[in-house]
Amino acid sequence: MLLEDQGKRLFRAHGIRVPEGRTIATAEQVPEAAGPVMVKALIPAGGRGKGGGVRRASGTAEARAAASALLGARVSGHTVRSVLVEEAVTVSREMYLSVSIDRSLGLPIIIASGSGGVDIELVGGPAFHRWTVHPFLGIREFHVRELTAALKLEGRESAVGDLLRSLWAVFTSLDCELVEVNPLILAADGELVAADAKVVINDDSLFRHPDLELPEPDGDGIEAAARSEGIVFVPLDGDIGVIANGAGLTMATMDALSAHGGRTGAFMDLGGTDDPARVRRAFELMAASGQKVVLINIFGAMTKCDTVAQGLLDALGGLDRSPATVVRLRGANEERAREMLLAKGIVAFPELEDAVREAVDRGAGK
Amino acid sequence: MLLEDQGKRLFRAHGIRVPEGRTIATAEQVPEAAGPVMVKALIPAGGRGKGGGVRRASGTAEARAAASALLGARVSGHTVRSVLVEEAVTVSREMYLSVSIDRSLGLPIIIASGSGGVDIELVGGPAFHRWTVHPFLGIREFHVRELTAALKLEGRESAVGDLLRSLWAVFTSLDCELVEVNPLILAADGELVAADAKVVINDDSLFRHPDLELPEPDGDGIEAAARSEGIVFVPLDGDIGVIANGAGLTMATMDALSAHGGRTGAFMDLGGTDDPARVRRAFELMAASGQKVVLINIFGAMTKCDTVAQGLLDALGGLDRSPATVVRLRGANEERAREMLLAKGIVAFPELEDAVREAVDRGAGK
Amino acid sequence: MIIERDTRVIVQGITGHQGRYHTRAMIDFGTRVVAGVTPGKGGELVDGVPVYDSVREAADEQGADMSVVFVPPRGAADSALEALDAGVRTVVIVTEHVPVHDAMDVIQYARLKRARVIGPNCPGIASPGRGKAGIMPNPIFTEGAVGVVSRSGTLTYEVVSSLSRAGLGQSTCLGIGGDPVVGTSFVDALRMFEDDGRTEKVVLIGEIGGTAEEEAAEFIRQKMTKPVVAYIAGLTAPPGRKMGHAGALVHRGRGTTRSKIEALEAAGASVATDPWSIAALVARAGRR
Amino acid sequence: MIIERDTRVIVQGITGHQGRYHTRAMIDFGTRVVAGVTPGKGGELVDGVPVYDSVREAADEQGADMSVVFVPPRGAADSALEALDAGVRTVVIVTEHVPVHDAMDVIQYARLKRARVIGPNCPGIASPGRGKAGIMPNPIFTEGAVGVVSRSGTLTYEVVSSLSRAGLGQSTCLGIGGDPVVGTSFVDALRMFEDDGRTEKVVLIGEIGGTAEEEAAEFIRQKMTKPVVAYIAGLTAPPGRKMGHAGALVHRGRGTTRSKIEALEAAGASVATDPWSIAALVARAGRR
Repeated sequence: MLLEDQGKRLFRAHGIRVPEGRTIATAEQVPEAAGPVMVKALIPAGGRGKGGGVRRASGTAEARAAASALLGARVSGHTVRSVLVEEAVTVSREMYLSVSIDRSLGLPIIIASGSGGVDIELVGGPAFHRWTVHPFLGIREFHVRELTAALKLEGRESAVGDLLRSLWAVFTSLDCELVEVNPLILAADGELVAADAKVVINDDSLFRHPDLELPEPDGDGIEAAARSEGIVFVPLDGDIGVIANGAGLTMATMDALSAHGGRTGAFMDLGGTDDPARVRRAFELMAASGQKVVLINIFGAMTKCDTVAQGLLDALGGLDRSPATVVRLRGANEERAREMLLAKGIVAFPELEDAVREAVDRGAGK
Repeated sequence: MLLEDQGKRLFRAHGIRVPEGRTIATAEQVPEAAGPVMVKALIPAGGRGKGGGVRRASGTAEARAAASALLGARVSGHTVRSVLVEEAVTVSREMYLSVSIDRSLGLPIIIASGSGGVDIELVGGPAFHRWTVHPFLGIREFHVRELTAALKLEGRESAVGDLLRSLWAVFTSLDCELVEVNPLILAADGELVAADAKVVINDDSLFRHPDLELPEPDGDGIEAAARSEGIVFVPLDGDIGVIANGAGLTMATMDALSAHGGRTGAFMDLGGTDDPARVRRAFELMAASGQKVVLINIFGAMTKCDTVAQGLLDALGGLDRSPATVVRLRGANEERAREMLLAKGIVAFPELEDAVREAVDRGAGK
Repeated sequence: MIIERDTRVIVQGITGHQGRYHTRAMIDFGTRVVAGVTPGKGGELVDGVPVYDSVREAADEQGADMSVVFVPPRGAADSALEALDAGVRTVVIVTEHVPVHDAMDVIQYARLKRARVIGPNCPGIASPGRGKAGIMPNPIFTEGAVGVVSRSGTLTYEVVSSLSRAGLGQSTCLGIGGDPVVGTSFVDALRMFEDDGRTEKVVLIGEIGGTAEEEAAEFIRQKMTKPVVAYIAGLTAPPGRKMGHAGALVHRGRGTTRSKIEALEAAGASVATDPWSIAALVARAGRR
Repeated sequence: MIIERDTRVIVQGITGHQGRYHTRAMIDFGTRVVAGVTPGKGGELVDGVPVYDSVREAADEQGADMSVVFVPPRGAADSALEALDAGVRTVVIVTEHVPVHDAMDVIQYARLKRARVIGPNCPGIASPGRGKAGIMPNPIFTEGAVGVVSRSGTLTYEVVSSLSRAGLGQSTCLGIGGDPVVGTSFVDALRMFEDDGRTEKVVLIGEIGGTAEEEAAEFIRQKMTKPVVAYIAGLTAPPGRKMGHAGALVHRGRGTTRSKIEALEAAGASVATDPWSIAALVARAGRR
């Protein structure tokens, strides 16, 4: 997800009107304001308004105070490193407009509402109009006509058309999952202004956009280190770290822990690998995250059980202190892996149920 | 169809290499040539080579002589008003490449051949490779790979890709029916050069390209006058002018004349009209084209028979001399039309067969 | 076939001159015209038919199985796409001079939506006693068992009219259009006629240009059991000139009348030499 | 279902590490792997399978009903489009991290070509005793009458493996992929299992994110006569975080495990609370 100021620069480059504004990193940088301004925390997350991340200031002094309060604060789980100070547009009416992807249909979808102040959780509800846009056709005149009517902007068809085509150009040229304008403002001067810009770019498409500077992901060092190795690590609030291969299997393991009274402390999807060094690194990261117990649940396919066993043994050999480790293995080279582990005193369970019970028992300190 | 120099300017604007050249209207304008040049008649027609419209000159003097010979001459049925003088590229190999529309499939099609000197009449024969390109997908990497192999240009995939994408851009952005490069030259310096450029733009799309200057159609004043009224007029070499409404009906009438020993002197498709003034104008144009007999065959639908009768009577009333006129009417308001004509001494036949026989008899001077 | 008594037809461009005229004629023919669409004219009535601003609204409120497009060339493709997008199953594009790249887009989008396009530049379809979507003149038709398919307009009326005079009524008459790229081909039409319980014999009216008639001949040879009478216009048309229809063009030696007639005769169709001999050949044609 | 003994399978990206490994495994499974494609490697052999420079060549020379794509993300969509363009009827995209806009293009082009895409980011399909297109491990399967469909990879192997240990063989196991937009949905798979003569019971393995399971529940309620046992992973996954799969994301309160389980139970499916209880539920499940 892009920060709002990045999104707005993109919008402006595509001919969409956005409020005049400046991005600043310290309260001293707040520019002199002639009139009321908005001071907005630049974080890669929605729901900032509810989280107190958007403030209105009547002049320069108020704006400085707001910037000061926001900079360095935590908003919606993110540390605010910069804020956007921009003109407060005189609003005639607020609307909602977005282009995203409808998963069920597998098609881009325009969602729009002519009434402002909508609760974003209700997108898709009766106050919203929806049109799929076929990727092979793009925006056509009939979409523009229908959107103009839905937004009750009769007579402004040409402005609506320009806006919609620009949003579509952003959506397709940047491989977006979401381009959202909330609110879209009909300004007192009769123009359409994008008062916010939420642009979510599809992670898998970033190779096509090497020049795009994405905001540093928040989150601790372990998450970032895991990400750099292509391993998915999600910290949770329990004490049993789960390492498994495959998203579904990892979640199923967490669910099973929970069903048996355990609490997962971290999700780690090892993915597919035939490299013991990678397994070792994964285990080291999990160990460093301070779990009481680590439950390893591997179903061997491309990833062989013995590869995992070797990586695990390498990791354990190199660690001074390691969490209690419960291993469950199934699949390719399962027997060999079990023998390797047993030689070092580790019992690998064949049944997930048994491993889960063992991990819960260990977590509970039994 | 664009003239070659227009096509080449388009190509150049899309990044396709074409020989350096200059368009001239008098032999004096032939530029000083350092080496051999090509002198090419600029006419909106193919087959110029066979018609003597393309000449090679070893230097300036020869080029002047060639330009002099071509300017004002008739080539492939067109008067040469300008010629293109351009560098003669040193050829390593000649190839063929085009993008057009396959009528049966209703899809764009790439046609290519790696061997030069191909007879264009054989396009589609075994020496040619063909790929449909879906308009919703456009050119993809797999097309480029396959075309590179077909043209035996292994190792030049990037140049082939650039060329193909550029031709596709011309084809789609200008609503073309045909974009043809024949020959496409692998120059001695290893680059791909479009030695010719044949660009045929879809007539029905010209409203989208108001800036495009199309070559004046050749043909006499009547053809042009008819065209400006939205009437299709095609001069033929017989003596019976056929006016009918609808392309199929007009052709069927011509065929029937021929089958009964007549010779059609002009094809005129009146199209649909409910305006007697337009009918009058059509008849006047036909009369002016010097036909011995005019056969009018109208099936009344949107175009009513009485509208046609009125237009015809208006025309006849205003002409000093008019060709023998045979009328056949069917359809809407047929009775009323027949009465109107009969009142002026004109018999309108109900059956096409009778009208055709009458026209043939009149044409033969019986 | 394609249009039945209960087919809900909408008219796009209903408030124009042509739209109004043919809406009246379609209603007179017995067609269930349920709505019209003209952006900005929503709320009006044309001959008692409610007008909407968009196909989506028309379809939501009245249902829309089929649309007839009378919108001028600049907007014709957009209108057809709008109809397809709103779920209309058959779109008849009457409009002449639709850009050929637009036609390709519309036809391919229809393919994607599993819908049918007839035209562009076509007179549409008429099934006497059931309904009509397009511009064919009502009086020429009588109910019967002859299926007619044609690339032409008035020539078709001529032939249908002579069939009716000869007592040979029609099951369905389908004008596929005179453009080089059309949504429904001769082969598509022949396949439907072959499967249609109401059709006993088929008349095919072709013309020079393209290879649609040759493909039709191949289909007749391989699949048709019902007799086919054909007529091909353009024997005397000069090569290299467009004869009124954009599609009627002999180009690089392909698409001549001669090749079409030969293919059709070889496939077992009776080929008429004059339009006025078609009815007699149809009357004589037996089951093959 | 989808793959049979005589299905001619080609492998795109056959000369890569994954391609070679799984070509061998597919052949061992009994699959008719007739050709491989890697541009520039035409003429080579991989495990006796001839390699071509393009799908068109491979299809011309060996026939190609189905393709398995192992090409990296940058080229995966192009390879899939190449296969569809060459007339391949089913394209299995194993590749992970395919850009979602590319996936939409490929799936829509398949729709246009009346072809099927499975994936992207999927383990493919295996029909024990007939053939396999993808990366599922051979040893877990036994021939039988349980159809398995899943968004997951290893979790599916886990379940199939436990079914086999319990003596419950499989008719077909289909991994539809973990991405938000995939070519074959749960509903598509359920429809095929319902119509498949070899399948008696169905196991559906879902996870958080999206509404594919809710739509599956609706289909089960309305159309399925065969018993369905379901399992949904992700009950304890935190909202707003992508859990490994791009599609496994609870967003704006939609796509929770709870809503999926409730929908499936209301539709009459048995829902397992642990992966290890699935086999027992399948054994007990009767015809509804």
